[in-house]
Amino acid sequence: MGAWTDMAFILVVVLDLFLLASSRLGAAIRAVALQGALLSLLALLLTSSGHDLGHMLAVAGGAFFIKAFLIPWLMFRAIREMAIRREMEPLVGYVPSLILGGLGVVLSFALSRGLPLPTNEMHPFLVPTALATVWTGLLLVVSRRKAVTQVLGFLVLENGVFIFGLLLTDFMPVMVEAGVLLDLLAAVFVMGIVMFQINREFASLDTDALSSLKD
Amino acid sequence: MILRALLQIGVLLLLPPLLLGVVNRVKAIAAGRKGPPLLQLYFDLAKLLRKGAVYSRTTTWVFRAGPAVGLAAIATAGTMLPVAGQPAIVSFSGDFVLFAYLLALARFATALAALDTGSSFEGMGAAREVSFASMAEPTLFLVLVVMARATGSLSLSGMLGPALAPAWRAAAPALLLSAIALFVVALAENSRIPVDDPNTHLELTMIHEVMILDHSGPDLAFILYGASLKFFLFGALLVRLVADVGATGFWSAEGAFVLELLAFSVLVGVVESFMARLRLTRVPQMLVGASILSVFALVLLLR
Amino acid sequence: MTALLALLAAVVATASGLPGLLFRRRPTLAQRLSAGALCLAAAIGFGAALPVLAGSPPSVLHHAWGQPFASLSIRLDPLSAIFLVPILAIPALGAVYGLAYWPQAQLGARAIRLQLWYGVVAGSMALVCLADNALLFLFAWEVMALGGFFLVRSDGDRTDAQKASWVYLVAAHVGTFAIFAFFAAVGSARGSFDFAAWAGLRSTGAAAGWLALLALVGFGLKAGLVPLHFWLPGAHAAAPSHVSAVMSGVLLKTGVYGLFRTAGFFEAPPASWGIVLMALGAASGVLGVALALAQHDLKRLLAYHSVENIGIITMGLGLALLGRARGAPGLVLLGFAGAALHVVNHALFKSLLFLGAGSVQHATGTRNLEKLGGLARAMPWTAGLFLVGAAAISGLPPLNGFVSEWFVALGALRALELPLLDRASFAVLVAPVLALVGALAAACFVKVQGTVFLGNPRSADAARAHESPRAMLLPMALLAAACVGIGLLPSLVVGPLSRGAAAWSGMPLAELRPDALGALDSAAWIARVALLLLALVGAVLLWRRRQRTAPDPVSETWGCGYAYPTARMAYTGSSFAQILTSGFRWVLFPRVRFAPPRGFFPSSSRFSTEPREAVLDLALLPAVRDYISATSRVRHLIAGRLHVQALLVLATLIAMLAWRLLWW
Amino acid sequence: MVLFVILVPLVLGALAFSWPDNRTRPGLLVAGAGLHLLGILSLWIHPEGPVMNGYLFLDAAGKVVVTTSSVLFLASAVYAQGYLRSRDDRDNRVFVGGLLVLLGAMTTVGMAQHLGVLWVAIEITTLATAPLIYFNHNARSLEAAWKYLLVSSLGIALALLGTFFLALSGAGPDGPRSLLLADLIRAGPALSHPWVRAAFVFLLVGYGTKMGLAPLHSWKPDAYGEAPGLLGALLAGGITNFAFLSVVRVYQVTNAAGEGAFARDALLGLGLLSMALAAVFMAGQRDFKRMLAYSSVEHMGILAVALGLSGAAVTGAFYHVLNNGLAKGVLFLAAGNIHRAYGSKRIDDVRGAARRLPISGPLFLAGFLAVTGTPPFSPFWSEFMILNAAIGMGRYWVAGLFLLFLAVIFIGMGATVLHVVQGSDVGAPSRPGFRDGWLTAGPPLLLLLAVLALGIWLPGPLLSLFQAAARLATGAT
Repeated sequence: MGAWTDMAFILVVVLDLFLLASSRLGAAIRAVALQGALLSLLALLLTSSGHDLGHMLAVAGGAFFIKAFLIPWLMFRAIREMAIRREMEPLVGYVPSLILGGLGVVLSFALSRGLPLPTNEMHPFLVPTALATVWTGLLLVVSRRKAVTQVLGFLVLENGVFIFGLLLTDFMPVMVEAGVLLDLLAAVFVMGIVMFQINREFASLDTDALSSLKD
Repeated sequence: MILRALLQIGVLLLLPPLLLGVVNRVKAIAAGRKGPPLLQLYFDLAKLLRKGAVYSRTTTWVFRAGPAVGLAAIATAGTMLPVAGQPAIVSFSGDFVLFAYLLALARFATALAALDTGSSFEGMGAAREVSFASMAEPTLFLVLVVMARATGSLSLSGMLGPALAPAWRAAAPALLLSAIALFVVALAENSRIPVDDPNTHLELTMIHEVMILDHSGPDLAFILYGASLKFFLFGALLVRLVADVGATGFWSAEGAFVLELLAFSVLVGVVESFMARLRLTRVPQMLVGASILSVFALVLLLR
Repeated sequence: MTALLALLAAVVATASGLPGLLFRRRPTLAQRLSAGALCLAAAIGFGAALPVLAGSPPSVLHHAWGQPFASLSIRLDPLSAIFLVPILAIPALGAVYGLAYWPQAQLGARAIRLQLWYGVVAGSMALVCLADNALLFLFAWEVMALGGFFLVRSDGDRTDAQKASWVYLVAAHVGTFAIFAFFAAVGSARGSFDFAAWAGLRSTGAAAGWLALLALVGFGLKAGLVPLHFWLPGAHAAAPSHVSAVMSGVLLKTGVYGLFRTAGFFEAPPASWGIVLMALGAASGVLGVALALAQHDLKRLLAYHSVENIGIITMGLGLALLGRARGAPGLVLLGFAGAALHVVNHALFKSLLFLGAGSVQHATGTRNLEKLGGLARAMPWTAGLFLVGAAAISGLPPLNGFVSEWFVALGALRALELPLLDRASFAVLVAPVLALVGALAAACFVKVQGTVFLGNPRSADAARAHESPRAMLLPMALLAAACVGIGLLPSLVVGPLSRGAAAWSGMPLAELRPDALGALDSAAWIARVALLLLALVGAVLLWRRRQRTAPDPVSETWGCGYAYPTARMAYTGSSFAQILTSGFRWVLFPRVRFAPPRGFFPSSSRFSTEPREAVLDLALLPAVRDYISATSRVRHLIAGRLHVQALLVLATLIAMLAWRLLWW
Repeated sequence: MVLFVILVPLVLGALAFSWPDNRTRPGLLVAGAGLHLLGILSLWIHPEGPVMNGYLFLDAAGKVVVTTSSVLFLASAVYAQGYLRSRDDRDNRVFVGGLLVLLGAMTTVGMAQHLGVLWVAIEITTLATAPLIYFNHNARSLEAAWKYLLVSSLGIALALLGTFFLALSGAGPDGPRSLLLADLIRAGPALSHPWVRAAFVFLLVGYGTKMGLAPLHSWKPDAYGEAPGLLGALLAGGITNFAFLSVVRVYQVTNAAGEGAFARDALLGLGLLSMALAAVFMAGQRDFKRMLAYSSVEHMGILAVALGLSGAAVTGAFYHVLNNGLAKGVLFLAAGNIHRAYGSKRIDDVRGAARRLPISGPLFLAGFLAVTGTPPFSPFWSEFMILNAAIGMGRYWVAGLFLLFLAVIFIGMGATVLHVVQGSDVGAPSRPGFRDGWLTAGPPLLLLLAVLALGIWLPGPLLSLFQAAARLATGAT
């Protein structure tokens, strides 16, 4: 049981690094989907006897549906409909971003030692994984050129936040939790729509084309 | 008392033309000529006053008023000057400011009258007159300030009165410096050599003379008389400052005063005959030099 | 009671523009009404001010106000009263002048707008002098500045008006910020924003120095002290002439009033402040008149003379401060009297001159000195009245300008009575500086009067000139009469001035009395001499008339043998001033264009000089241009780059984390 | 009534999406705005306690912001009638609906006492705004919307993380284990300090992005530049104010937890930086709508500085929230009219607006004077209060920089505004058929009159409200 949880966490981090390194868009999306799936799994794994199982099942199910299924599907559809080139086209090369990501992982594990967790029953890997994932997401947003990849980065960021949210499942009201998921959905959804529009207005989905607004 | 006042006014009004006569005579002698009679200016004035005047079509009432205002202003200034030991007719604390500004008023009037003719020559003369005067004005003030500091009085009568002798004992160098500065100012203000040549005949080089080219008859008489009066005022100022022989009796003081004035005229005449006129561009330097001199004198007293 | 009257006057003045808006149908009537309202305001204001000047105790009015820290507190003391008189009188006369100069019947909306803002400016100026609460003061102050901005833009299609008004607004706003800070500092130190609570500020220590500096910058900008005068010439030249009269005559004075008030707050200001003010005043006086000498534009020239006169006023204020520092009542009285009286005098003759300039522009359509000339025959009244103003501003007796300058000069000489070896006694140098300024001013106005009104017309426009309508002459005549009146009866003003000095300096009147009596005596003498002068002039002229038998023969001007002198041969204004301007080349930075005659038979050659505003054109504007080009470079780094924008967010986060979080 | 003012706009919004007729649909805006304002007024008259077990409550701080934006929204709604009439070509279903949803979400932000609810509401405002920016359906507006969405989503994600941190800080055995403002403040020092600090940093960056504090402001020029004028007004005078309110909430907790000093320094730094950047970017700005964006950055900076100074300055800050909201309304609506009348917002094309639009042109100028703190307009007073507080507590450098930036901004902004307003408009490009109507020029005029009235007389109740809000924010009793 504990071993599975450790494995899941480690896998999430590995996926972060993979995302930073991967040059193929499709692969990256699948990786994000897999990460989403892992998160919903974690949500279940971390439920101790303390909470009501129904709620956790709902959260995990919702997370799985959105993160592992719906959003990846949207993005694949976007790529297909707009014939986007399948490369990531990084502004920062793979090796440097990989190094930065690794650095982030190390730092987050080191830092989270220092962070005094008020709730002791939580899993030791949780906070560092969350931080590392957030960091990876930010890196992706900043360092990748295409709009799609920036959405990817944003998703990873949201994943990190979600992981962190797992810390609070026991005392955070349901409403907020639902709101979180709903907002993530909405955010990405609107982004998707916007992306279709971008495609209609501009030839490619390259956000560098989105630089006509200057002073 | 009344008599003395009348006498002072008499000296003030009658003596000045003589001084210019003396100057000219000295120059003539120095040049080996016989020269005009000492009273020549009196004759000129009398003649001009009897003549009529010719006016240019360009001119307005300003041109006619100019000489009158000029003369009146200078004469009024004269009432503040202590002629001999006794205080002047008009004397109050700060009167010397009025004295200087009255002379400025005379200049203002004459210069405007000159511009009223619309002639380039007169414009030129007016320009030079006011420019050089505005450089001489601070010097005059500085000299007066020095005297005020030395004598501790703020009225001309006080400055040039009995307090002067002790002041000379106390602060001779400062007073001497300012006397020199005052002499320079006197030459400039009365348009004498080396600043201006009163009897040159080339308009382009004139200052004061060219301003009054268009005046004729009584107007010219007013101007000439005013000029001599001004010469008298500066002379009196200077001689009271430097040569205050502590003569006590009224008549003796009066007499000494007249003699000193004549001596001043002789001095001017000598200077005129043995110096050349400066180039116009050099004149400012001389005037600024004089004011620096007087500033130095003031600093000597203040430090 | 009197305070209430004064407030009423301010309100009436503020509202005076409304008739123009209400009765668009009957423009002439409307404009008459608004001018009448301003005159009424002036009358009420006099009714309030004169008793206070005559010695009745200062009157206070206090009322709560919704705004934080602020209160509607009005206080009318001799100092306020001295300023209130011209501040209400000049706009009234200007409005009468405007009836013919800026008629609503022809200009319509532009005139209506002008009248609205004109009233607002007049009212807010009055309120500035009455305010007894810092925020009320600031409020009125800024409204006044704003109104001035709109007045300068009265014909806003002219680019020079646009530029000038903008520079003016910026200067006013920056100055307000300095005052802003000053008031906030004092107010929070004193815990109250009522001026009543501000008396006796400590004037020692660095803090006091900073406060004084703030006030000096803030009010000096409004007053136009060198080098803060850069906004002034443009604004005053661009505005319509009766507006220029108000701005130059009284709007600047609010800055002086601010300096007075502020200096009044501090108890025993150090001598150094007085020295600084005198130095600034001397610089403003000399440079102002030097810059004026070089101008070709009549109104710009007059504007620079405002700088000069503000310099004279500041010198007087400096003397008074020095007197307070040294406890010398003579300095306080004469310095204050000179400064305050010059405030009034300058308001009188400068407005007179600006109105005259307006008439000239009205008659010829130009302000360029080189195109004017010979107007005295076409418009004798204007010429005569202008001449009075010119003589007055040159400080010549028997006019008012001389009286105030005489006070200042005498005050400077009283510095000699300071104990020996007191450095402050060098303040006596103010006197020769004053002489220099006066002489230069006289030279400058000989030039103006000569080139504008005397000689022959230099252009067809000048030849077509015509006398101004009565509505324009009347205000000028009144102003001229006031100039002569003060010049002939200086004794009248000594009493109010000494009361003002006492109220301002906090010295008991008894302590000032001996010097006041001395000044009174001298003033009486000045009056006698002035009368003597007039009598002599009259006598000479009379004699002249009586001994003239036949009408004088008339001919051409003697051209030294040349029979047909033309206006093109006459001495121009710039050549008239050349000797002096060449002496001040180091401050004028003139732009000289010179095409010398070439060849044996030179065809055409031209020479022209154009004075430049050193501070504005050579320092400020280039600096602004560089700043803009630099910032646009920075802007292009960020604009339009999404990654950079995201990176900024990330960087901020990391920076703040690194700042605090890493070491707890 | 609390729920009423939240639900009415949402319901009407839903109605708008299903409303068939394009011409009559904008009417819903006025209806929603009017009812909303009425509701707020009734809340003024009969204050109500917390509802939904304490999640929603209109406290003093909220009241200031909600009232401001309610007035502003009403003005914009009236303006929208004229505006959308002139844009008949476009389907305004999303626009009207989005605006109403926005109003509902904003009101929720103003009333939320629970940080989770607060965050949700903020997120909704973002989502509702994005399509509105895209109203013009052209490349530029799309780019603007995209940037707005991405940057503010980043911010919002960080804010959520911060909210979690805050929750975690109270998760200790003796902690409140709740995100209710009251509980957190009551717990105060018991909260775990490192987490509170972390939370403050993340929340400040997150909500600061919504506020548009420099250097998180980068979305503003694009969004304000491309969005319709009335949306600009709502962004600059409404949403950003609510973001500031959220920062205030966070500050309340941080301060109660004893981390106030750190928070104040951070706010002061960001605030001054914002004013500085505004000063830098304002100069030589060729596009008058983007210029307004930088002005908004400046004023958010002023608010941050005031909160960072704390003490009396915060009263000024809440006063400034009101003034800035109204003045920004004037500016953006007038700017929108000018933009419509010239078909351009480059100052190279636009000049003589005072001639062509006899109301909107002068309004633009007056709005500029108002927003730069010139009497007799009310921002003068709030800015003076803040400055006075700074000097009163001896922060001379802050005061000096504050004044310096204000001066530079005045110059930079004024040059642009005057260039637009003055002169003659001959030769400037024109779009026939648009001139000042009461529907388009009336609302900004009324807003300006409101600013003027506040500048001349501030009603006592308002002042006491500001003071109460300040006490709330600074935790003073």
